[in-house]
Amino acid sequence: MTKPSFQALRVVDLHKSFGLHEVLKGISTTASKGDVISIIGSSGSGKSTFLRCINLLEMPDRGRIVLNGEEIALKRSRSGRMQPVNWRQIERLRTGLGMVFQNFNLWAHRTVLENVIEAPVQVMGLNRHEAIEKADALLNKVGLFEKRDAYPAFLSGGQQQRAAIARALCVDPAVLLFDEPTSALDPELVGEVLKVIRELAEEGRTMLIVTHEMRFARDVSSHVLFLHQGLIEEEGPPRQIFDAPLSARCREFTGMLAHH
Amino acid sequence: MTKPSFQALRVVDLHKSFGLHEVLKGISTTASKGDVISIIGSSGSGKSTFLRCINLLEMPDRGRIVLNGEEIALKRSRSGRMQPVNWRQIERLRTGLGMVFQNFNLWAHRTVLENVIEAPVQVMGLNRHEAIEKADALLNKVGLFEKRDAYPAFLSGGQQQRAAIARALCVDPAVLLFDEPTSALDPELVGEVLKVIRELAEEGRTMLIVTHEMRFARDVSSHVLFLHQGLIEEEGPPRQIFDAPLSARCREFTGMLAHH
Amino acid sequence: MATEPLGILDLLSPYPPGWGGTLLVGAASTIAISAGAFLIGILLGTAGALGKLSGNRLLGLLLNVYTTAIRAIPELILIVGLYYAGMDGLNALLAGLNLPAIEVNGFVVAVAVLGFVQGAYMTEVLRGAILAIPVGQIDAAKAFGMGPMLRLRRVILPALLPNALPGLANLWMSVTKDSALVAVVGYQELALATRLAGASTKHYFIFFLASALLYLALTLVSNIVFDLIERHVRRGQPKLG
Amino acid sequence: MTFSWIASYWSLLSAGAVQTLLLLVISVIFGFVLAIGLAFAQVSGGTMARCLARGYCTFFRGTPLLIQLWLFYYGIGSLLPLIPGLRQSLFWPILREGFFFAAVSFTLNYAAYEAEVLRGALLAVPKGELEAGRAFGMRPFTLMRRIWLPRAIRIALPTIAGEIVMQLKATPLAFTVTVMDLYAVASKVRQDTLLVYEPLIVVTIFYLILTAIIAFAFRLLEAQVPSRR
Amino acid sequence: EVRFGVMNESYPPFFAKDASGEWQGWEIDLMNAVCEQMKEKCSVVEVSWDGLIPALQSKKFDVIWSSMSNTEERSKVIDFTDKYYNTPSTLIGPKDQKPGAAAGDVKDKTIGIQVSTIQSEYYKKYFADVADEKTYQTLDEAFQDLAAGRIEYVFGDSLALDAFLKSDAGKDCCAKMGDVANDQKILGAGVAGGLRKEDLQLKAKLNAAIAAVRASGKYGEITKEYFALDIYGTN
Ligand SMILES: Nc1ncnc2c1ncn2[C@@H]1O[C@H](COP(=O)(O)OP(=O)(O)OP(=O)(O)O)[C@@H](O)[C@H]1O
Ligand SMILES: Nc1ncnc2c1ncn2[C@@H]1O[C@H](COP(=O)(O)OP(=O)(O)OP(=O)(O)O)[C@@H](O)[C@H]1O
Ligand SMILES: [Mg+2]
Ligand SMILES: [Mg+2]
Repeated sequence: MTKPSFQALRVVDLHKSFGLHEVLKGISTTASKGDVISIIGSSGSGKSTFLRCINLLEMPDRGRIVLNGEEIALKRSRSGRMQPVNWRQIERLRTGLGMVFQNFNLWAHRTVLENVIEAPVQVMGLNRHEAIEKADALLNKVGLFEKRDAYPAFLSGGQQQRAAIARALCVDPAVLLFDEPTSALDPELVGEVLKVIRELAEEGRTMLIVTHEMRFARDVSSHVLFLHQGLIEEEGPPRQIFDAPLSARCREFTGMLAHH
Repeated sequence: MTKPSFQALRVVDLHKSFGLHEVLKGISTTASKGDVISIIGSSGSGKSTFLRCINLLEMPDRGRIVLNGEEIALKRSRSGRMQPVNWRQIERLRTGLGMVFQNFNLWAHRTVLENVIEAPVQVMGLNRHEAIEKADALLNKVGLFEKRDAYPAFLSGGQQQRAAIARALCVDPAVLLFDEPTSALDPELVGEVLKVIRELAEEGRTMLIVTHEMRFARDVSSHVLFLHQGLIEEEGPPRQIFDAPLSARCREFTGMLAHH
Repeated sequence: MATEPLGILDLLSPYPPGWGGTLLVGAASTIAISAGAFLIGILLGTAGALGKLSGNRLLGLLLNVYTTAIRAIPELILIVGLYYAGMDGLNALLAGLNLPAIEVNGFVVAVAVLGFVQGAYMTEVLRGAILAIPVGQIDAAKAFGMGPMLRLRRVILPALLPNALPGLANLWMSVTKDSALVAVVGYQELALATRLAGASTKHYFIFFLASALLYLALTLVSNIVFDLIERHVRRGQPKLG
Repeated sequence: MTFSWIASYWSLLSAGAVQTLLLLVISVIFGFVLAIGLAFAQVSGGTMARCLARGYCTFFRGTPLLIQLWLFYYGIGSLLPLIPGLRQSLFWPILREGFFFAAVSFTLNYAAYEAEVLRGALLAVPKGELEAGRAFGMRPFTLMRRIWLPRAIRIALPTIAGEIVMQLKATPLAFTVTVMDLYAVASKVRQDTLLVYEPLIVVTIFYLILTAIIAFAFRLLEAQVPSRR
Repeated sequence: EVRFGVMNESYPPFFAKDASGEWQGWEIDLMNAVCEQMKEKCSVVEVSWDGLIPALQSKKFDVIWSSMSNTEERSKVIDFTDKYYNTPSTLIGPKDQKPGAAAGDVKDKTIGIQVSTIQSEYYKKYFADVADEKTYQTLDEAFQDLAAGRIEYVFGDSLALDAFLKSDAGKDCCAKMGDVANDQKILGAGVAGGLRKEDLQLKAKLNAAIAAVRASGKYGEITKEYFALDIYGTN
């Protein structure tokens, strides 16, 4: 417990390579409770990898991750790779993290409702009845109530994405990791998601959102990171990033919006 | 051959239900050579289903489909379901259709390059060498050349989507069906895709593009269809749809853009 | 019968009165029979699986009968029935037509029967493997105008193999042991050779051990082959774990 | 075709059917549980567990079941009486019977085959779905129980059904250790009466009924999660 | 030509295949003598036990010559020649067991018997009420269980049992418990050649040849090579 608890997430000097390809070359950032941090950057720049490192779905090569004041204890194995000192800690910390994957990763053998209540019931030990009540409310919120008994394979892309969002929200996580949560959604639904995210932020939850929709990023976030070539090229409040970026590369990237 | 050949695609009164859920309730549209038709509508409104009906990945329940002046011969089987009179015709017509799926559907057991040259070599009988040349050019165009020997599972979302686009372009189809082809792409790449689509349109190819990015739809299309509750609620040139929609529903849908 | 005591090495020597040669010849027959049956099985199984998935009601029904009945009927009754009763019936028919009787090799019948049985198991293994292929991969093949054969060759087969290999390997392992059934039609393979050697010399343990080692060697080689194939077909797949 | 013999062999036949069923049920249930462990050991275990499980599967799939049965019954089994006091103990009535050894070796053998099937199926589960489980903080055991295994079993259902039928067909080997299963009874009838087909037909009908039940049950299981196709 | 069907597994000393694939043994020698007597060319066709009857019926060979016992049940399906040997039935058991082969002796014990032998018939009639039966595929397996103490008796053909008692494994553990009381109806029919029912001519020819071989002393000559006693049995 090295830091005061209002710091929900701190990442220090995160490195990650796949083989010879160094994707993250030292990312550091801090998020306080209630922060909404957008991560933008070109395709393949390592945004998903960054999110996945935070909950250790990818093992970072170097760096420190502190969640709610508790640092994830990592050690270097004999083969030189990082590994957690204690998987139990990871599992415990992960229960405080919700994630919406870029390709949803719904469990194909469970219906939408079962997908949503799975973690609350199995991991958090919530009573099944309560979980269903909660899930139904969330499914209603994302407009998926009538598909609650459908299997993921029979859903449209946007419906799958909404199911994934409901699933992540149902565990009441303190920190939410969203990987392009609106990529398959129509503008109306994007607006809905925006509203939900604002509510969550007001409740004091912290969110990291990877997105390609600059307008969404501008509207939703308190802070924006621009990833470029494995580093944070620029960061700041949305107004700075979108209206007066300091770096040329960032200007070019966000400026594209106007070009077409 | 009932129609002059400048008509690349005609769909008449297309119906499609999944079980009791009627998704398409009679869609008709016509596309001439060089047309770029955007299809917008809320999530679950049947956009993907519409595209998938055109190349008969879903069998429509009713309706006619005419491709380059040739009508797809469908008959009703004894069980009352539609089926093609001749699968050969379907296969032949499909070679003139390119498709980018909403979830990419790259072949997991083939590298990016192999995915791209698969159809040209195996279906169209192109010489492997030429196919590779062509594929490399396309991969370069979508910025994926250096990932040509990677397997899809090791690509980022946007990279997979670009591979899928290259794969569809490599068969030189007269009609292209794009299902949210930019959902995983950053604004710069969206701009690139926009450029590519414009080039293709100039070459006289016809495109049907499902998209949730209204700005993209406005920039790219010659004609926009707004799908609502299984019907075309409104259609017209982008200026009409986005600036002066006639239907209230359409106004509401496109108007969301401004809200947030 | 004068049987002077033989040492272990003498018993296993490849030349009579050692039984090593007999065992090796038996092992070779085992491999030949198994390979024949396995190949027939793969062909039948692929056809069967595709037939079951084709959605054709009648075909599906027929294939269900095939897989249920052929798997249930003891192989012995199939081989004996086909080789003896079946041949008698056929020859009676030929005689009725004034045609000369035909003589089919028992080996061929045995391989055919074992292959037919393998086909029934493989139908189900392959059907499961095809069902486990993400639909989108097949949709993509269709969307690019691939015909059924091309689709099968270029997409379905390579994509189903990772899922089917363990089941196929199991079937291979068990057919190498089921091939003992061909003894019924007077053919000698490893299992029978082992029993002969055991019964003649009363050194059951030595010969059972020897043949177990031969089977194990066959398995180890098969394992290597299956592993290589599996590594190849899983090349595009990320590590789980 | 004569079936007059059925009357005099009826009690043997029904006892044989019970033995067959018992052997099948015992070996399939215990074998399956063991197979789950073996499969996970190979897919996600440490080097040691992986090698052990792999070696186990190679040995039990690689040698004929008959030989395994012999090793157990005539090998280990005949050493047992050397243990002082065992013959007077409570276990002797079980240990002197072939059934115990048949059940054990069938279980071990079935586990090896089933483990191979499960191993493949576990590897066929999309990685993303496992990651989703992990991302929600599932313990490895929860992940296996709720996501990995059920998903894998669904993938392997048709093959598992086949393995069970194969196990059914392997039960006659139990006769080599004096267990009179249905097939052994039929063989006895065949040798007593020299009727070639009739006794086997009775066995076939029994097998057919069992196989049909297995196939039907598995079709129901498969239908639990509809597939798009 | 007469084709003789022999089971393709060894049953020494009656018939056994040696490592070079040659059939030898008492029954093979007898076959040759019978053939010589009949002035017929003879050949051996080998089939597994399971295949013997169907192969006979579909004329793959003409006579089963494979130590098959003649029983009432069996002669409903095939015909038999006159017997060509018949050995007494014996019980053996552990050395320390009280000898005796009457129902009273085997009371509450387990008897190992090879499946579908005349001994199994005999058991059903005389011992079934007092003793348990354990059925074996081959006698060799029964011997192993006897040595391991899983059963108290093996009941079978005296030749095979004697051979076991003389072997290394049998010498130490077991001893003869006694021959069972004769029952002509079950034990008397002996081992004979099996024929298709319609082959009456061949049956007559074989019967004549067997009788002649026995009368000429050739039978005794062959037997002496393999056994210490006459195995033709009583009557
Ligand atoms: N498992 C992996 N093995 C090897 N390379 C990988 C793997 N996962 C990702 N990569 C590579 O790492 C880079 C970053 O991938 P990542 O998925 O983080 O990109 P991203 O920023 O999320 O892109 P997008 O916007 O397209 O989703 C890419 O070049 C990708 O090809
Ligand atoms: N195979 C199927 N079986 C049953 N229902 C289906 C199937 N495919 C799609 N649906 C349903 O049909 C409706 C239309 O689906 P479709 O995929 O066409 O939507 P969409 O307009 O593409 O939506 P999105 O923008 O979210 O991709 C949805 O309600 C979906 O749940
Ligand atoms: Mg990404
Ligand atoms: Mg869609």
